[in-house]
Amino acid sequence: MSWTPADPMVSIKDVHKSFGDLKVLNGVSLDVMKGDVICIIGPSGSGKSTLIRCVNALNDIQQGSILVEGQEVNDPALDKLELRKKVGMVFQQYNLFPHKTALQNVMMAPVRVLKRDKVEAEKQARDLLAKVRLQGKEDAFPGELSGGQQQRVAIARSLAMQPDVILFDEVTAALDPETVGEVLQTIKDLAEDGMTCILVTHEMGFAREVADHIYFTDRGVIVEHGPPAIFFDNATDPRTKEFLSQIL
Amino acid sequence: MSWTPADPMVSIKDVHKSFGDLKVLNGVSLDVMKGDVICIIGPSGSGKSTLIRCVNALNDIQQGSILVEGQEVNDPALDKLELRKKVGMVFQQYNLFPHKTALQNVMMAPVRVLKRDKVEAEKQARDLLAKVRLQGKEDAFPGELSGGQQQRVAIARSLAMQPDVILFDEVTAALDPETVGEVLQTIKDLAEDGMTCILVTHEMGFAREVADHIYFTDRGVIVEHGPPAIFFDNATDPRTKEFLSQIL
Amino acid sequence: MTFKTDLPVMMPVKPHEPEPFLRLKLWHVVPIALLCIVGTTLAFAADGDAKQSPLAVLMNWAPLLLRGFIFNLVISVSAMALGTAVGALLGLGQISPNRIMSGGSWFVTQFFRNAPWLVLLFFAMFLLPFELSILGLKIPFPDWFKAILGLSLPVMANVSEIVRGAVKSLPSGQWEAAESLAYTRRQTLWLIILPQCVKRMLPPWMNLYSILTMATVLASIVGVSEVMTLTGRALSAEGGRPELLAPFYGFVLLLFFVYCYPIARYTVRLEKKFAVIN
Amino acid sequence: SADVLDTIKERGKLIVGVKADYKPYGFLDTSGAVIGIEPDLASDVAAKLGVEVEFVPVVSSNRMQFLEQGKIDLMIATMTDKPDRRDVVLIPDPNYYSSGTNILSLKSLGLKEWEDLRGKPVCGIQGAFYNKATSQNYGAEIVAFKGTAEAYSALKAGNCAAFVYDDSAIVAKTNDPEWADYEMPLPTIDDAPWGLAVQLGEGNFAALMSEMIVDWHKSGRILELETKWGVANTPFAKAMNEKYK
Amino acid sequence: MEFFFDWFRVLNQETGVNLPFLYDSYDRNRIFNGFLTTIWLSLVCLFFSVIIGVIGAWLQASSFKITRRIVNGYIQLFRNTPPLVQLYFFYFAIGTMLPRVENDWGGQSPLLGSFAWAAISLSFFAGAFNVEIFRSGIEAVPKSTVEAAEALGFSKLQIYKDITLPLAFRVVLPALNNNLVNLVKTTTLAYAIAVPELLYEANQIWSDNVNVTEMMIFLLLAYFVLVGVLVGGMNRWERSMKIPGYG
Ligand SMILES: Nc1ncnc2c1ncn2[C@@H]1O[C@H](COP(=O)(O)OP(=O)(O)OP(=O)(O)O)[C@@H](O)[C@H]1O
Ligand SMILES: Nc1ncnc2c1ncn2[C@@H]1O[C@H](COP(=O)(O)OP(=O)(O)OP(=O)(O)O)[C@@H](O)[C@H]1O
Ligand SMILES: [Mg+2]
Ligand SMILES: [Mg+2]
Repeated sequence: MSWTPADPMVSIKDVHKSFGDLKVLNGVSLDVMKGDVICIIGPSGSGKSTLIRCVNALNDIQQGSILVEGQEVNDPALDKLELRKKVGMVFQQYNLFPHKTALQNVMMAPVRVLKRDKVEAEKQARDLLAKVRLQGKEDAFPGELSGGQQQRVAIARSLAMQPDVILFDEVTAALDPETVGEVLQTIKDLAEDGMTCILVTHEMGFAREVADHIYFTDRGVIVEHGPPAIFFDNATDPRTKEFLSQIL
Repeated sequence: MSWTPADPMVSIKDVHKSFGDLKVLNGVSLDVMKGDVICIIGPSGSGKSTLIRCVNALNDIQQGSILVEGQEVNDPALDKLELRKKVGMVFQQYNLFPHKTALQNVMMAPVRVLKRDKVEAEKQARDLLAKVRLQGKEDAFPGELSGGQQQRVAIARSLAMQPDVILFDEVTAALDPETVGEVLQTIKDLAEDGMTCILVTHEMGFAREVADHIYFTDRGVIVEHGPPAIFFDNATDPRTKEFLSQIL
Repeated sequence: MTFKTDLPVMMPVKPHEPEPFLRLKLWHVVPIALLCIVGTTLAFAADGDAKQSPLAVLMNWAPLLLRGFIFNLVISVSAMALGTAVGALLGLGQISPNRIMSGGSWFVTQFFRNAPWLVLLFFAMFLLPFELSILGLKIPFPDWFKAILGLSLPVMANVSEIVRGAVKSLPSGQWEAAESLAYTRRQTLWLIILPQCVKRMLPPWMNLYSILTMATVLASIVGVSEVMTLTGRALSAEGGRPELLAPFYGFVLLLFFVYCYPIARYTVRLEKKFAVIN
Repeated sequence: SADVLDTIKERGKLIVGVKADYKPYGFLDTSGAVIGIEPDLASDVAAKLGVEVEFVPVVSSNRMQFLEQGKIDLMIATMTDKPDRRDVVLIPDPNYYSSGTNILSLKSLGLKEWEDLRGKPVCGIQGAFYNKATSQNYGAEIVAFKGTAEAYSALKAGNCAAFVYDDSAIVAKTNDPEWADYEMPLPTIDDAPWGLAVQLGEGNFAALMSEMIVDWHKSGRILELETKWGVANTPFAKAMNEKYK
Repeated sequence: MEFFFDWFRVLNQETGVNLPFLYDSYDRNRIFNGFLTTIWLSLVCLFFSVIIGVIGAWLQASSFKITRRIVNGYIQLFRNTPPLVQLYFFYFAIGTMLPRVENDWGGQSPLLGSFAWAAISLSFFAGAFNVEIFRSGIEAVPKSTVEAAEALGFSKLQIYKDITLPLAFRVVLPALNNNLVNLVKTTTLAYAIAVPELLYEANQIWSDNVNVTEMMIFLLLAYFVLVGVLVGGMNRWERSMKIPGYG
């Protein structure tokens, strides 16, 4: 049973996860096809972050299965490095390496992990920084950049590994309102280029605009999902309705 | 010239205040009658917080006069304790005492400052916590409460001193959107009970609903004021108009 | 149920540079302390004795005492170098994912951290052989060398804790970010974590050096000819005159103050500087 | 195994443990060199062996360990010759010097006998054998310091009622005008000879030292050194000189 | 019990492992008293160094420049010179300058003995660190929390006592504990001025019995246990003082 590009790129099936006594995921299933952009929304603590952290094995799961390009993530024998070359991740707190410049942040993993040629990796890194509209900031340290700029470096850093899918965990939540826009624009560009994206976000307008599919989670289960047009205007579940009424 | 309940409860006259070289208040005057609810709005840095902090002598003033129940606040010989029994204050950051439970936070000042009987103070504190809809949370520590719950404890704490007027400084600004409503409801209840309130807020809908009078400040002066109906719909000053257009 | 909060319930505990002591520059301290010594000296000299004044006596001995002090510094630098080298390894052992390795390193660290310096010094002094024979080659272990070994034991344990503390103090996001970029654990440690730790480790490391320098006088108790030992012998050679005690011990205090105070000031400045960057 | 004498000759240097805080038997000059009666004796030994001499300052609490460990070849460090010490180190006969235990105390205290020390704080030196005896037999509370400087200071400050020490050193002290108010009031006890020592098993070296000691007594070298360093000639030294002459 | 003790005498005769403080009642008393002295000295110093820390931190916030400078001078002097030399300076130099009192054996003895000087000297030494620790703790209490108390009518002293100190105390507990553990280890220095604490007594015993190895191992274990108990107690205390919901 080998994976073909026609199969889901990420396939999550009945995933359960607890931290000690706390049940965080209670049987979550969803599929992401190549080129899809899906958004996961839901109240705080509903398990959104946990879910996407499970996809690149930052958290393990207790039950269920997560397949990435047909490969089981929840397998003790899994080669985590191989998985992580395929799955990129961008965090809420950017997590840039503060002792390296923007350029170094972007080219370090290709050089050290993928053993790419340095000159080539640098060229690619400069291109990526240009793509996220950060020409001229190559030699700035993270501490010298605004939140939005740092987050765009983080996106470029993730892209440098040429992943097949990227996970975004509330990447605009820690930003000043003024710089949220530039980061969202960057993600939109990516989506338009056909990158497979899984986004956790609170930016409903953005979700509506870019997502192919919206999932609403509450207390560890997916309560409702659907394409944005249907989801936002015709939510049926009372919890979804309440959440949307509060946030819109 | 003794004060009677028919006189303004708080009377601010031509108040000037600088921090070093920075002029923050530039001749502000306003009167608050007993039972009034007034809202102060204005852009960030316009001196709103400074103004209400002057009312309970957390900041001193350089010129002008502030009378609270006929008593001059800007008087070096002022008994601050007497003033603060009359004027309560609730802060943006709640500022609960983190090492005390909700109940202890509420009953501490009556016991320590007013030397009330402990049993009686506890009874009153429980009643107040019930009033702000926090039954059952008496023994929770601030760190175990949500922002909205903490802010309601802070309001109860302020009420426990049985003040004649309460100052609210952007009390919902630090809250998650979901918990703003419960705090505003609590303030509305207070206002309906006839408490004299001076509010600094950015919640225009709320201001319109509860305020008897709105003041708009910019760069240390009151630019425009009036009852909400007139203020919001017929603002004349260009600065007010611009501010309202941005925020509504 | 708990809520996370970003509110400043408690501000970070930050180091602060104490106001300069009497707004003096360092070199001011020297004449002032000398004045104090001379002061006590004169008070005693008023007895009107044919004997040399305490100050004159101190001056006679000062060159010898200074030589002793330099010996203290040599001991401190060597013990620091040795302790840092071994302690760094031990610290890395403590954060190793291997349970046996981390447990063992933890135990060694705790054992030597909890033992008084003086006891460790006695331990090294009396229980190490005076020379080691390796392949017929005799390596002598003179006293001062044993003192260095003895003092480097607690240094080692403290450096180990400094390394562990610095690594632990980095936000877990750094580990996670590196992990999700497919770095191996070793790469993460050497490329991402440790380079960031160096700065964090420098101030406590310098602090430790200062403490070590002051601990070198303990070697006097086990008979190494450093400044305190020489002071005792000088006092004895002068026949145990009580009026000599204050100037002599005062002189030793002064020597250490002049050396350690600038280090302390510089440490605080570094702490502040790094606190701003991070 | 190799004889220590060979080792000494091979390295061209004799290493001797001496006191450095015990005036006039061994103390420092301002250049840091150790001088005194015992260093002079040690130099004699080195001269006889035709090697140089190096002094290692020792204190009572570490002198035997140093010898045991082989850190010093020879110890001439005011050590009282006691049977249990002969178990640990080799003490050649005859003894080179002698002193007993006595105390230095204020005249005004009027101490008469050892029993008078009961319950009183008495300064001593760490590692001296008579600490335990004085406290066990006479009930004194021993307050032991590292060196004599500290002990003398503590006595003068009044921290102790007396300082229990070798009578030869105390006699020297009572002649000092600084200590005019002090006396050595008790009968000397434990009058015991001092022994210099070599490592156990070094029979040849011990034999050589026996010869040297006899020589020192015969030639009056001990008496001469006493005079040189300002101590009145002691009965023991005189008697030994008579005996071997 | 006697049988148990005698066993160690036999052990000594049979194997040469000499633990006289177990079979010899005189040495047993010495070690026991040494242990008590160490504990007592530690407690006294812990107490006074914390008091010095609290008062010093309060003085350091004083509005008089001169007070602040004196406190700073004290801190710098004590932090940057060896505690052993401080001890000598206090005991031998300052101790001899103080007036004397008549004692019960008819002499004049100094006002304070070696234990008292060790307690004073070590308290001041550890206190110099505690001042800084408390000061940083007080600075960590947000100004706004103090203002909230002010707005409720608390007086300055009430705020310090009920709000600032309890909060500061919780933040600085780890640092404080660390310093106090160091203090306990530093009490070994009292050995140098003949305070009969554990190290001093052990040294007396190994001088009399030439059993350095055994005594050394015993000492290491004894301090390991002593400090271990202290650290354990402090950690437990730290946990119990933790403010729920934070950190
Ligand atoms: N490492 C952990 N250990 C224990 N509990 C955890 C851990 N990580 C998360 N949790 C808990 O799991 C639950 C879900 O957390 P998660 O971060 O997935 O929520 P979320 O939906 O991302 O919320 P938010 O919108 O606030 O980021 C929360 O109750 C959280 O406290
Ligand atoms: N303690 C202080 N020292 C110096 N400047 C201060 C101080 N407090 C406030 N200011 C300055 O005074 C000005 C007015 O501040 P204030 O807090 O009153 O504004 P505000 O209208 O409440 O703004 P916001 O909506 O952001 O709370 C600002 O420029 C602020 O930086
Ligand atoms: Mg999350
Ligand atoms: Mg404000």
